[in-house]
Amino acid sequence: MAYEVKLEVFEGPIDLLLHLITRQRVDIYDVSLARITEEYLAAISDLDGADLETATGFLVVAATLLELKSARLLPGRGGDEEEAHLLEERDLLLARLVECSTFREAGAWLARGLEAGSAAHGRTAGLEERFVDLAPKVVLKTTPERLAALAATALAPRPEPEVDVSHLAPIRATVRDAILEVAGLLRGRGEPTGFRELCSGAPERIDVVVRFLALLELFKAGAVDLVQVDRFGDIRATWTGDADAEDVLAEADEYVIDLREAGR
Amino acid sequence: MSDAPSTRKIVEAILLLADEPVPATQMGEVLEVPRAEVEAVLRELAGTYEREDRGWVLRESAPGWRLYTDPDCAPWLERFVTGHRHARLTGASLEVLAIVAYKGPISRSEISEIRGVDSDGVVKTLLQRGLVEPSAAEGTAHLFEVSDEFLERMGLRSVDELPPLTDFMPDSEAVEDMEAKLSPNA
Amino acid sequence: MSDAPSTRKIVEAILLLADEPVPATQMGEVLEVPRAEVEAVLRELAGTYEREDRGWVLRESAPGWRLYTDPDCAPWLERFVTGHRHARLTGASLEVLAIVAYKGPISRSEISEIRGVDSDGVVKTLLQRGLVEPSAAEGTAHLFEVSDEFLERMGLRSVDELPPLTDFMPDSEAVEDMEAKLSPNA
Repeated sequence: MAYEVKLEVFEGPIDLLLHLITRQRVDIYDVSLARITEEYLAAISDLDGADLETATGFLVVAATLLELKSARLLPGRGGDEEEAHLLEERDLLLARLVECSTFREAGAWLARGLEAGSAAHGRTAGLEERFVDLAPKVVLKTTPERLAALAATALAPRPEPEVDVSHLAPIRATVRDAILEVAGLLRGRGEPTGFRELCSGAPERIDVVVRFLALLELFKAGAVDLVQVDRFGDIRATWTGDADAEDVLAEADEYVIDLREAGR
Repeated sequence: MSDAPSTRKIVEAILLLADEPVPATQMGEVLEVPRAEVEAVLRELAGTYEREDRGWVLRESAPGWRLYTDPDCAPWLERFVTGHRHARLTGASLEVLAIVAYKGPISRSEISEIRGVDSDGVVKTLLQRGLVEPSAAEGTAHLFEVSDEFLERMGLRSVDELPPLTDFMPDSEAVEDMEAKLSPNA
Repeated sequence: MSDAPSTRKIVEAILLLADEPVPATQMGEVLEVPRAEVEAVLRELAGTYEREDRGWVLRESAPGWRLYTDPDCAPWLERFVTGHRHARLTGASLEVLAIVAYKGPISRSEISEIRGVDSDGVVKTLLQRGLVEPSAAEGTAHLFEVSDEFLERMGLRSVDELPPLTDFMPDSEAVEDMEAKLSPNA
């Protein structure tokens, strides 16, 4: 699967999110969650080949979107405490977006100042001949080792970005695994099974999300029927046997997201 | 030789000779005149040049006083500017520069945290451009602050002269909009 | 911008910026004004500076016109020059010096490329300070290497005595560590 996310205009996830949100290009809930997830996973498996910084940026923004979207898709789960936690997270994210936006504006202001400053050229002619010999020798407070270190740093490739893995560490769920897992659970039963039950062993919200996605994939492929009695009621899934999990996986492999389009 | 040259005259000569901003204190030492007197002369000169519409301006920034060509003349000077073209900074660099200007002294990791992305490469670029430098204070070499060169180019005496950060905050409408889009109950 | 600056103003700006005498013809070209007119302005300016007892004089020599500090101020300027507090290399200068030491003979543009920023000004400073010089070998005058004076002051007989760079390269361990952490199976 081609990893084709190019985020040249964006500097990291906060920046991307800010861009997506402020330019109104994308309602974040309209971004295909499945695609983001697939891309997310593809990116992880392909990280050593990709520009690490770009990849990380994408991963974190994908994680953020997933979390927010999952919260909306799964109303009521986890009760008040969960809700409060989510609001808190949302507020933190909002605060970061505001901060990021503020510094970006300040940066633009600095750019204008520097631009204006560069229209005024400082006098640089320097010493006239008759004073040159009077100038004291420049202090050369350095050692061969210090020079070596400076040269090594200057000649080395740009520093490798360090990756903030805090978002990634607990996430080991993949849609592919979830498809197999959910299919396995449903195939054995003749009767409808509630989504909550399907998620009973899911430790993290992300696990719930990928299972939900897996269910949607299975539904799309005709492998399951879904019934939701009332709006916030439990979704009940029944295995139809019209398709098997492998076919669904083959379909799922074709996902490609191009965020360039989203950011344009 | 006639009379000794005036303080004003010597100050002008020093300004012509200098190839970087000169602190008023340093001129005071050379002239054996109190710093306040030198500063009065410098301010007077700055006013004179402006009033007389000379081809140069005298400006004070953090490191000191220096003569600059009048910005109005910039279009005619391109041929005489040697080497020193300042390449434009990217959006990322400007953002980090703003963070360092307002939050400095600040560490690399704090910068990265604010931006949500690793910023070491950008910091390195700003160091090389001489706009940012390791903090001069004792034991704070891992912290960064804006350089005198930055302040000089911005025409600032210190970062305290920067406009308050709140001037750049998105207005409440924009924040509400962001909030609405992030809300799980939207 | 209001009105275009006067010829006089632009001429002054050119004089401030130039680091060597500028021919009146050249100023005429820039200003799109006949040489005779520029010369009239220059003579007028020279007279004004003298009459107003400024810290500088405007002189014409064979190659052209240039501002010089007024000789009356020389004793103070000598003090200013000898007491120069900033006789310390900047971080940028040290970095260029290190690059030239290890990669010399090297051209200006190669240095700028390595650093990712225009470095002509820094090279010029190092040349003036006698720490870097044009390569002595035939046909390589556009290349720079460190001077004997630099080597002597560093206590080295030749650049071959500098410590090997490989000892100072950032290790790749950090990168591997990072990749391990990112692995979904970690």
